[in-house]
Amino acid sequence: MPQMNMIQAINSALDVMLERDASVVLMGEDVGYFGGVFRCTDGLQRKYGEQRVLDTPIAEGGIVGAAIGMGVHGLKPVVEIQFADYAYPAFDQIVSELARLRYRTAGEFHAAVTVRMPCGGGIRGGQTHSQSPEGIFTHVCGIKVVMPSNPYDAKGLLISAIEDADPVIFFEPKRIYSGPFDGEPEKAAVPWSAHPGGEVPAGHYGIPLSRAQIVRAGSQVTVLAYGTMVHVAQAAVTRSGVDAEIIDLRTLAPLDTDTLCESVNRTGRCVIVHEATRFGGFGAELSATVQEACFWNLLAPIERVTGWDTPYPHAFEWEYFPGPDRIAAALVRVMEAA
Amino acid sequence: MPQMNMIQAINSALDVMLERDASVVLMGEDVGYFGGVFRCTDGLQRKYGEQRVLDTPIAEGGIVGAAIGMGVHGLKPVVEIQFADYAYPAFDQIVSELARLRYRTAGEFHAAVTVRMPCGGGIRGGQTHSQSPEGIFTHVCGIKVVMPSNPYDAKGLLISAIEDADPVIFFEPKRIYSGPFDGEPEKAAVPWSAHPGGEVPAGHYGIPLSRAQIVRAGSQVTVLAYGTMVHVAQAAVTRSGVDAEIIDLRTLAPLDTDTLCESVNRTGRCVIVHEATRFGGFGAELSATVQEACFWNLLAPIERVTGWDTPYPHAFEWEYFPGPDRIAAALVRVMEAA
Amino acid sequence: MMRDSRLHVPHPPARPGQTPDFSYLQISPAGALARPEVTAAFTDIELLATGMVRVLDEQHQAVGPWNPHLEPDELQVGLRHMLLTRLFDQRMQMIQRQGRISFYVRSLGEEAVSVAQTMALRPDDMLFPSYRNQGLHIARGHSLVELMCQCLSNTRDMCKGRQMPVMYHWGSGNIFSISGNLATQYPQAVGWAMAAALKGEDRIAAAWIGEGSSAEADFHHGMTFAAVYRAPVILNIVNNQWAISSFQGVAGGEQRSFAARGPGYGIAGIRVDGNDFLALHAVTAWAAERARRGSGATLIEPVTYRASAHSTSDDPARYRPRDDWQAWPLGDPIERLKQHLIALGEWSTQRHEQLVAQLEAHVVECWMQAQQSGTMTEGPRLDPRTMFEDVLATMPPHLVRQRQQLDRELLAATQDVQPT
Amino acid sequence: MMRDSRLHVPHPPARPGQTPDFSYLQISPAGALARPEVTAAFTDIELLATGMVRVLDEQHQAVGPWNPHLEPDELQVGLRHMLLTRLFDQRMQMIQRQGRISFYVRSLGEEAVSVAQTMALRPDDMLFPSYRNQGLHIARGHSLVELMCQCLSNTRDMCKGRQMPVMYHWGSGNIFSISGNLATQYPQAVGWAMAAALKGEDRIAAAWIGEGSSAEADFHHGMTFAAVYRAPVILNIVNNQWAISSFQGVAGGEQRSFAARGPGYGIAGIRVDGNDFLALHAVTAWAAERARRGSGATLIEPVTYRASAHSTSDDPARYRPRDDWQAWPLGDPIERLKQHLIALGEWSTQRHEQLVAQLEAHVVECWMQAQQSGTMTEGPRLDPRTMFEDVLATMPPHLVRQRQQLDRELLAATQDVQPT
Ligand SMILES: Cc1ncc(C[n+]2csc(CCOP(=O)(O)OP(=O)(O)O)c2C)c(N)n1
Ligand SMILES: Cc1ncc(C[n+]2csc(CCOP(=O)(O)OP(=O)(O)O)c2C)c(N)n1
Ligand SMILES: [Mg+2]
Ligand SMILES: [Mg+2]
Repeated sequence: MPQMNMIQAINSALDVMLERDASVVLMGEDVGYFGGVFRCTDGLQRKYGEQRVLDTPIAEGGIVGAAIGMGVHGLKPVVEIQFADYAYPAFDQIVSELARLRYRTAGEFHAAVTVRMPCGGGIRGGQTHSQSPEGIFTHVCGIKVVMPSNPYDAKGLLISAIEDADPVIFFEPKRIYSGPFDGEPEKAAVPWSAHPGGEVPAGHYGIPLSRAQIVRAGSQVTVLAYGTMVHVAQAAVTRSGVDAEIIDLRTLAPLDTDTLCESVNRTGRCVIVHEATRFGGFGAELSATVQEACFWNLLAPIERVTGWDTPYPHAFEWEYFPGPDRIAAALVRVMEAA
Repeated sequence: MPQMNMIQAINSALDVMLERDASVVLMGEDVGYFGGVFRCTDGLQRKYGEQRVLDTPIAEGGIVGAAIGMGVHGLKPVVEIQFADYAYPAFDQIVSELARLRYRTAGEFHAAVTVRMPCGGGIRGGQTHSQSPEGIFTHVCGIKVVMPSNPYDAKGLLISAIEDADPVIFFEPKRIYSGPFDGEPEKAAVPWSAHPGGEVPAGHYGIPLSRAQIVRAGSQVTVLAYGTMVHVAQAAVTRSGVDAEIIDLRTLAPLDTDTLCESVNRTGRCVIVHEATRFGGFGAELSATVQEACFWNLLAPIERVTGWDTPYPHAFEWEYFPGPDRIAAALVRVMEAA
Repeated sequence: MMRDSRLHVPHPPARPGQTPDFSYLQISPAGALARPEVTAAFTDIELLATGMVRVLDEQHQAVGPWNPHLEPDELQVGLRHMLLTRLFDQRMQMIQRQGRISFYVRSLGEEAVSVAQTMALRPDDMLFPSYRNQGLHIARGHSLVELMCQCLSNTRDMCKGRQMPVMYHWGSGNIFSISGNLATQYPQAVGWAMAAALKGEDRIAAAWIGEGSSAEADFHHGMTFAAVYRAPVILNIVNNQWAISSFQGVAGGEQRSFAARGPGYGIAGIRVDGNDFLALHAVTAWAAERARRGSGATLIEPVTYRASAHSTSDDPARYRPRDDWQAWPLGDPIERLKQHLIALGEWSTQRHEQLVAQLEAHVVECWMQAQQSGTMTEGPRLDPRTMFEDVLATMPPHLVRQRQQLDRELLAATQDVQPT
Repeated sequence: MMRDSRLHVPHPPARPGQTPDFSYLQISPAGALARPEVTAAFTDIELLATGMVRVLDEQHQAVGPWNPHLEPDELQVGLRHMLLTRLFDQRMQMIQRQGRISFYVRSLGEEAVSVAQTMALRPDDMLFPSYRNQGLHIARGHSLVELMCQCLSNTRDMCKGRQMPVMYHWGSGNIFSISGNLATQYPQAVGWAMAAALKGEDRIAAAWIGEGSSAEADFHHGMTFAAVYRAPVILNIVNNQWAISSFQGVAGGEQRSFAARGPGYGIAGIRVDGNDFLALHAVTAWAAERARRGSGATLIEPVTYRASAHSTSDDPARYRPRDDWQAWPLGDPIERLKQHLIALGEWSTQRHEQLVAQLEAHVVECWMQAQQSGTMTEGPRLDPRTMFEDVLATMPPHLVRQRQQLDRELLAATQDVQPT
């Protein structure tokens, strides 16, 4: 099977969908001739023409607004926001329009727009190229929120997102675009070719949305993670020696509550990991959901391991980043709790 | 002491601050000559001149952006977003600029802007005049988030917000502008004059931010609420016959964790109430925070009683609204749990 | 603290108690402006953006190159639509005052904008209205019963009770949904038009916002995308002088017409008498033809006056002279078209009164019918459980659970016991 | 599914491998445009928005009414600032290539914009730059060491390691902070200017964004507020033809100059040769005087060329001809001012070389000094615990707790044990 990194897998998903469905169009800043600042759309304009792979003005609100209009006219736009940090200018179009159109028209109108955005830190991007704003979008009803952790999932989930009848916010953890990352910046970078998730079929396949995946079976504690943190959590588990079950959420909203809670009811412990700031973050929802469903089986407090409640500082990425040590410490704490 | 409803109390707070501090200016849509669609700025332009009480173009992003520039030049702008539902066009200026300026300049620049916005439903406003988006702002580091539940607090907290060195998002629960509301729309409206919170000193006073208030002492369960829901919770408690302690958060961020957790550690039970949608809402943070701090003392699962995860439907406000029955049911559940 | 302020603040010419003053309004004589080729370069027609295209003169004659030479029966249809719009508004306003609907917005004095512009477009052109464009629906023949049922949030409400009154839509009539958030439809209309061009269709899109809303970001987004991709779209800024309490000067109209924004972006801009049915029709037909020919978008500023309150929640007496509208120099669009038809010998006061009576009866008749499907107080009521539908295409598990909880609550309420 | 698409998509004139072509660029001869009174109505000076104000002619002479008649020493200072900017950029680019800073942005080819415009303003006027305006800091005399320390995120970094390189600010120099989010400084500059007017000051504000950024909402917000309140502000759109990989046509420049947006809003608009130091200085001084006199804002479009890559993360060879800049008709701003001074007899190649050598030495000297405060790899390092400061004015309890947790982590890391 072909080996792909996450950029190639996303490119392949877009390629497959442009090929199969004439109503699919790509739009975004620098996505056309140039192929995207992260190369995710490389070669697609040449292959499908500048009518279907559009370079746009630098106006995120305009991009999403125009995509909604295209969606209303039966197209399936896939737009790229160059960095998740730059989704805010499009926030009104996403929240008030994209997420509400089907509801407010009782199904008469809708726009099946997919909004891709690279997120997360660890690339020396400073406070405006490192954010993980998923917790802002998961609170918005009417949209789905997805974040893959490897190339295979990225392609399958992106294809499902584009084929989905609902709008999807598709977060791409840019730190793992070219290889898995276990949270140790000093270590030599590992390519996706060295990871099973790097084996990606060339053709069309979908991975159902709203299905979490158990990436490591375990009995003592359940670790909930997504995106980059799935790999960091794995390193932390090895380091801690705790027999943890690691669940990769893959889709954040609507959430696969059953898989999560079944696991925590079994293990009796839960550690939630994300890179985003802690206060009011998506980890809070995970904690509340698990607590409500698993209260009587909990042997220890549910812990959240996250970024600090500060912007992502350029000079202190690794002091900010919830690395293996911070996670391992939490694993140890929940095991020792009693 | 003078009797004021919440509109008068807010007007009084703005009046007092315009009087005391020449650097205070008000801006917003229809806030000047007209005095605001909810009359909160009534008479202030006449009194302080159109230089200090400005009618603005309809551009929330422009209003906040301009206010930041004014703040940088030493003014203390108090801006009104006509409805919280319309804060989204200003989202980038609030999140990327207002909340980050002090941090990114290591304190060299900052803008002490207060952003007022009426929120909440129950006024037949439909999906775009009823939202409670506090959960989106509480996740943003670098701003404070306040929501009063009565005229006395509204005035004191607004004065503190304006005097505060940090930007403050000040939510005004519009359903209780003219009187407390216990969640029973059929009942005759009660004026603030019939409520102790309607007694409001004419002059200057502040209520410290980040201090929650116990509005009803109780032993069996702690109810966390804010804004309109404080009153609804009180009705629910009476109805349920449960001896609940009700805490009015008043400031949502930074949160007064100590007061909350001290209470829950005492009562062993916690019910969280808000009008906003449930998934990823501020209640999730409250639940996670309490669970982390009070786990060993919890006698029952922490419950969230909220609006449903749908837009606020015009025709079904009261089926959507987390009324006394929904809350009382939760109180009964946590008491019966074991 | 401060020296004398040097900040400029725009003012309306008259406040309550003062005499109305519209001397600020620049009005070209009827017939004065040339009508260029629809393919003309925007640079060659910039005068259209600051002048005012007018066809009906003081003697109610249609004059000048912009005269669309419509058939009398077309004019009569237009008159009928405008009248129906006004009578519908009157009735719904009354119904709101009676507390039978929660809210209403009239278009009094602006009826020509929606009606004439819609009539100048093809039925399959896609319209993106604001909340003051009920005339679009009426001109396209949307049943008043449907509109009333939406306002009633009743069992026949196209929005299933989810939107405030007047937030209509009409899929089969090619009229888009109205958003509570101002101006969002601008880039959406441009995107729709881009899709039409992409598909090689010759359908076009048209969008309407108020002059106040033109300050929102989405105005800029719509204009930029329309200019860059030469989208087949007509973007309208209805300048009715007021945005709730704020005068058009506060929106940026003090120094410059709104139509003049067009040439600034490289888009044709036309300022037009918004109470002149013929001028509106001609200008819109011109812009539509321009768009279909691939010459790109046009920004049209119909200049009119918001004669009514902003909405039923508003009291204009607080911020403008009561008799403002009486002094409005561009008159009443219905009266002007009526007088034109009479001058043509194609209409009479008597026929007019008959028509009014007939349409009033029709409105009442529709209201009777609409109530059959329920009002806020009596008759059938929408099932609250539908509130969980259409959040997503298929209902996710957490909403199914929440609906079940509501079921229990509703059951408990009828049995008056505590749900659990 | 589709018939042939009719959607227009703008193109740059030349892509990699093709010969550069700037025939699209409209250039007025030096001295051709009139210089109106600073209080002129914007409507009377619309030609300035589509023509191009130029002072330096082909013979390096300063000609025409816009000649600012600067003293030779002023010109020499300007030359010096531009040279220093370029040499600073060169050095920092090299340093980034060596992996000693994470990122850098050069202003190669555009040095005149920041330098000439800043020199035409007063030191207490407030500047709101983009990331390509390092010349502002240099023209106001901000120490290179400070700028370098910011790029190094070291112990002397004005941003305490919180921002990427080049995101400078200078409170005492009246230069605002640079945001990662494009164009946000536009309405902020207008708000600052409104505050100045409100206080009765005669200080003004100036803001810079790129032509690509002008598509963002905040461009519209800035323009609208500037127009409505006649704010004493200069709003610049630096049209350097490229926004990363996208050509200025994609930003809306295909049909119309960006300066022409000004008159559309009722604001004076001036298009100026962005590589002509004298023209830039004259135009900016004119706009500043206009603002101070209370005649409102001016939108200036300096037309220049982004000769360098967008940033150290970019490779322009992927999307434009390698030799594009060599073909750029407006030349190199430094070379042009140098030749002008030589033509005046106030400069020589020899003095120029001496100056270059001296400035290069100065840059190296500053770099040595900057490194004393630490680099990414060696020397002192900022205390990570400072990362919790300045989120709010006083550190809230939850951040104090998080800092304590970091303390434990750092301690554990040194002792290589598990923190708890
Ligand atoms: C984003 C947003 N901000 C504010 C409002 C509140 N609002 C509703 S209508 C209105 C005035 C609009 O005036 P204009 O655009 O001139 O339209 P008109 O009412 O005159 O037809 C305002 C401020 C809103 N609905 N959405
Ligand atoms: C809101 C936002 N969207 C996108 C970006 C990514 N970005 C950074 S610079 C740039 C191009 C800007 O081009 P231009 O405005 O012409 O300035 P120039 O680089 O030419 O000086 C883009 C798209 C950003 N920083 N912020
Ligand atoms: Mg209006
Ligand atoms: Mg540029």
